[in-house]
Amino acid sequence: MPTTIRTPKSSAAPHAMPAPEHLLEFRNIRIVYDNAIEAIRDVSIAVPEGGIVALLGSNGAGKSTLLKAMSGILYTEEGVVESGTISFRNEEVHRLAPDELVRRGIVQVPEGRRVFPALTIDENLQMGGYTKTAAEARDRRETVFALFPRLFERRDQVAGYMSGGEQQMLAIGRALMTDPVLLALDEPSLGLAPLIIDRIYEVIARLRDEMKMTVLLVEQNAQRALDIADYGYILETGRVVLDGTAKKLAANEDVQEFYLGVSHAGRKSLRDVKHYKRRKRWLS
Amino acid sequence: MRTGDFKQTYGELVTLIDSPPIWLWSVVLVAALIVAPHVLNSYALSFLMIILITVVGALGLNILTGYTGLISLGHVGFLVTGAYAYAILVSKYQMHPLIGFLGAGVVPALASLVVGAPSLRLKGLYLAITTLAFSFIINTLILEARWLTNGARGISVQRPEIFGISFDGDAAFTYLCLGFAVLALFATLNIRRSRVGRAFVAIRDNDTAARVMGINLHAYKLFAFVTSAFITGLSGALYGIYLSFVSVEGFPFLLSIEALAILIVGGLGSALGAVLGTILIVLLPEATRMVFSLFSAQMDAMFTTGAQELKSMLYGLVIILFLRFQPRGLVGAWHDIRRMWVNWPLRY
Amino acid sequence: MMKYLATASLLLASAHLATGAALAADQGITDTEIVIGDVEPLTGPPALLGVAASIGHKIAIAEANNAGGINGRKIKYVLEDDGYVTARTIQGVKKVIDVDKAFAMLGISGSGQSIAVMPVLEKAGIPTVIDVAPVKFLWEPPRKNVFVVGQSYEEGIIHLVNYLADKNPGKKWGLITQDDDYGITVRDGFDTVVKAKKLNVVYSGNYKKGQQDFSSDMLQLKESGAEVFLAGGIIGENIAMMKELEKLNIKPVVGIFWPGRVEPVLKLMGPAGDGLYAVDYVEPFAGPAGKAFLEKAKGLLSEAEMKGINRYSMTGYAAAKVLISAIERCGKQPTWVCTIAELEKTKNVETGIMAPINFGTGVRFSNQKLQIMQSDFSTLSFKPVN
Amino acid sequence: MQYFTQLLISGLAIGAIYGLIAMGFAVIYKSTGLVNFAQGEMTMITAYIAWTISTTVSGNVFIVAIGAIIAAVVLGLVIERVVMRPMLGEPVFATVMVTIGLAVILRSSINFIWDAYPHGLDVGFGRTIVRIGTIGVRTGQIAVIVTLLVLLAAIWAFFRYSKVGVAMRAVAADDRTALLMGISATRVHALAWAASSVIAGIGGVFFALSYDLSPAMFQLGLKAFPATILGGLDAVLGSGLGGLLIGITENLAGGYIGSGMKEVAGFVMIIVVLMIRPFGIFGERDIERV
Repeated sequence: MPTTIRTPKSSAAPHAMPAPEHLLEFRNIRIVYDNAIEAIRDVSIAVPEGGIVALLGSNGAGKSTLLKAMSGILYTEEGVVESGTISFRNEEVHRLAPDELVRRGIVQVPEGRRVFPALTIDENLQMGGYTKTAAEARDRRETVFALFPRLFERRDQVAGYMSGGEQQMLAIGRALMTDPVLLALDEPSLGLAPLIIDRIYEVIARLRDEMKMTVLLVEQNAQRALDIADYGYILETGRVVLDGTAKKLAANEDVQEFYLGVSHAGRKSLRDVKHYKRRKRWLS
Repeated sequence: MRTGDFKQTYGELVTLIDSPPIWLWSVVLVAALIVAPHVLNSYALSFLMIILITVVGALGLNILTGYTGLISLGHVGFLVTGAYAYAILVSKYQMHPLIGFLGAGVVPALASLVVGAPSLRLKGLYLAITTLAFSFIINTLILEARWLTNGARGISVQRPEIFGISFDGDAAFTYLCLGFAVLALFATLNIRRSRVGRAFVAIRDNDTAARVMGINLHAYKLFAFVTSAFITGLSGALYGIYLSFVSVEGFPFLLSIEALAILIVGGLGSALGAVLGTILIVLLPEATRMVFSLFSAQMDAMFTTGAQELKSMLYGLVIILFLRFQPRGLVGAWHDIRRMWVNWPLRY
Repeated sequence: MMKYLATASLLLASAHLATGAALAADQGITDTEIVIGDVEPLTGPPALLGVAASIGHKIAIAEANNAGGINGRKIKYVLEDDGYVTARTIQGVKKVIDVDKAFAMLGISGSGQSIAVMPVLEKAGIPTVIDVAPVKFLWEPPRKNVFVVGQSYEEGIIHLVNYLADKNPGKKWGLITQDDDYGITVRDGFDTVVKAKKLNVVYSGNYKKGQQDFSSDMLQLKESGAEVFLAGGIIGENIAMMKELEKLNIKPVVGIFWPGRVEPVLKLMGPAGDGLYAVDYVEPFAGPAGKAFLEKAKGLLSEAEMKGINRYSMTGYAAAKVLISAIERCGKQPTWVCTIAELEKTKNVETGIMAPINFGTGVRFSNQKLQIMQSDFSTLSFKPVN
Repeated sequence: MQYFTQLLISGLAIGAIYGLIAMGFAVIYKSTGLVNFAQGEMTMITAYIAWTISTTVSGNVFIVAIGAIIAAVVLGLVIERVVMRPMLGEPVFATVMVTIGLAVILRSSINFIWDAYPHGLDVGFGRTIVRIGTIGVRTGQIAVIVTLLVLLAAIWAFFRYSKVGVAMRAVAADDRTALLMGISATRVHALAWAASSVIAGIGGVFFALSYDLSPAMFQLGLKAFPATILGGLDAVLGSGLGGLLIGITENLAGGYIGSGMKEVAGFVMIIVVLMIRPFGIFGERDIERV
């Protein structure tokens, strides 16, 4: 028997007012691209302070769209928050400019790392500290170099020639330069070797534990994410279909089947499963 | 209930005209164009002629820039070569006008092989600058080759007579332009829906991927240049006949820019866009003139000698505002209207 | 063949219709008004000549209107801008004829533009007096309804070169021209005299329209050792050349041509522009005739318009004068046929700013008398020399 | 040799003007990814404003220079704010087209505000001829070459060492990621437009000093754009050098081949160079993602 987890977030009716301890909250968000394509439909997600929240789902589920909305760069792709709100420390922030969001402590490490390839590592970090004063930036740089000694060794090299793992470290380090309260990571494990992924996840854990940072983690690699996260949401075609503590999600049969790659006996065919899932969604 | 276009076969997808209403409207439009020369005065008719001639050129550029994504800043070079080819063959060597038109297509097409060659290596604006350079070099060659082109003196061109039909009158000449415009439209529409046209678009959208898919980039890029130059050259010949006088002066560099403006204002990569863009850009000065004449008396009193420049400024302003509110061009506007119509009252 | 006949007869019929209409009452004329149309470059750099010419037309028209109009009819002046683009000139002329129903036309843009509108004008049959760009093509062969006031570039340059050649015998010559029809005409005129007088030409340059830097050209001129130099530029080009010569420290005898003979040029050339020879068929503004012209204009124009006056205002004024007097001579009911006939009979029409103007049977070109003038930097003006 | 030197110096002088305007193109391209087709027109406007200041306020060279720079900054900022910023996020083609519309307006404003007559900019400096042997150079020509070199060095240092300069490079490389780092793209764009307007404006003022002001001056843009391409669209310093190269080529071609070849020589050289380096002499080859 699969455990049925109720997902009030995906119901049409707005649910109860948020608990104040939530650092970031998406409330009944609907996002439309190009005036024509609905990418996110009525999604509500809460990120409590000091924890790691994982956003899981397959390609095209809308995870990155949510992050872009949070960072205020949706407009660069003709996307618009049609309804709903995003609040940060109980303040509406979804109409703020990206640099204002960074100043408030929200920063995102983009998918595919996106280091500035022609800039040196030092210059890349300098860009991360763009909103900071020179003295603040110097302090932050020390912290980052302490976290990633490798970056210090290669600080005068051009970022484009580094390996994928090093680039990911640089991307995270660059984001840390902004002195964030909330760090959002978009697919940090994408295209990296397992050993490197271990190293990255170690750092993420240290950020939470030692620096008390809140982390919003977007992953396709559900196994990794649920290992480290406190809470998780599963997105499918622009809606939240499941949410719960990381432990509960990891134990969920559907999640195991579709996201963790654990096979279960008794399932007849893919169609059965789909049908089942769809029914569950309507009922919940 | 109608639920948008639903195509079941590939054939349906590539048919030129897929619905009876479009057939009907096309017929109405053609009929209107046939009647027009007999109803309009020669001033209004001159706009119709210019529109038809420009449509041919815009469609030519559309193949290169719209379909294949190769930006040309020197299309006036093909226009002027076409005009000179026609003028030299027909006015200087007394050849048959049809041979003249053939030459007006073939000569620029040959020239385009030379210009197209850099396109095999260059991209974007780097290619655009070589086409620009080409148009300047062509002008110099024409001016230098006095024995052939009369140099800066230019060549007078008569309206042609083909198979006993004289195209001397404005109405008759309009029909000739109409004929060429319709031919050019069908030609480009057919190219677009052919294998070649799909290859062009693939090159535009991602040439590396296109190459991986097995599209011979060199051959198709050159082919795009050749067809584009051929059609543009025909437009040049018609333009030369319209001007009755072919000279380098009559084909200023700004025509290249205007041609790009037509495509962008119309909607890049669409034959319909090229047509709509032409109509807008050709009529815009006239429209601004009309707006201007409403206030003309006061303005003349206010600014006297500088007043005329206001008209040009208005023209520039309209282009800016248009792109601000309709960046995808007239075709984009057209699709929005259609979508609103089909989906109403829903938004999507 | 049948179709051809049909078209031909249609054309004939319409021609008949047109002439028939002309006999009754021509367009552009009411009991109180008579419309005169004009197409000029009024925007962009060529506005320098287009605006000036239209101002000349305005002066003559205002003068006539102040005197009660043409036999009681006030002249309405319709002016269109072509931006110096040939296609727009054609459209402008069509608009003035078809929409504004002009009775007659003046001016008409540059040489290339006027040549291109000839078929339109001829077909319409509207009486036209051209003044801006007198080129041979406009009167050879003579067209029934098109008259040209002025002098050809070719004759002008011949006159200038002859003068300079007589004054500077045995010297070495240099010439630079623009690579357009204007430049070629200048070159042709020059070559005529070179052949006749066996001049020793040591430098012959040719620049692209729009060129702004003449350092290499003038350096070549210097190297060639030319002592008499014909600067075939228009305005900015001549200024750049003079400044370059100053830099290179040479001072040949310099001749310029009337399109560039506008007074502000002298100021820009600085002392280097002193003593230039120029040829023209209108009076210099510094002379008594020129001063009288400015005096007359002052009463009829706004301040801004006064600033736009240059030699093209004089040619424009003269052409308008000729046209107005021809219409006037037609009496109470002027027609195109009569106006054209009267234009042909133009004899010794005085404008005060150029020699009396004459046309004749089959003569559509007024062939104005030329004069040589020399620039004077201290007064920034051109003065006649004889 | 003297003949050659004289050609070379004249070529450098006009080339420096092309180079300054070309750098204007490159600055905007580098930070916004746009080609500003109104560059020549903006240059012209700045030169006309400088002339107006010299005739109405004071002919003092410093007052004119400062006034012109302020005017150029304001012009650049106003254009960015009023015309370009609303186009943010729209297709590049449409945005570039907007600059063409802008060019039409600016070009017309010359005859509207001023007139079609040529004017000379007289600031009591630049006209004097210095003679070295038989070679004559105007002080203005020396000044423009020096200015170009100084600006090249200053811009190099700016992009290399200043935070804002590095940010401009970052925005050019990946504007979305730059946004995520809190770099305000709009501010960087505004800065780029102002800087481009000033750099090109300096070129325009020097042109007015050495030659004259006329409504045809916008054509300088048409000469400088190829210089930008030659140097590399995204290479600001390369564009400056590209301008010098075109100026020299034109003059040598005009001096040795024939005057008719002058204007064409530059274009021929561009084609040849692009055949060898398809992204300009100093431009960066973009790495294609497959």
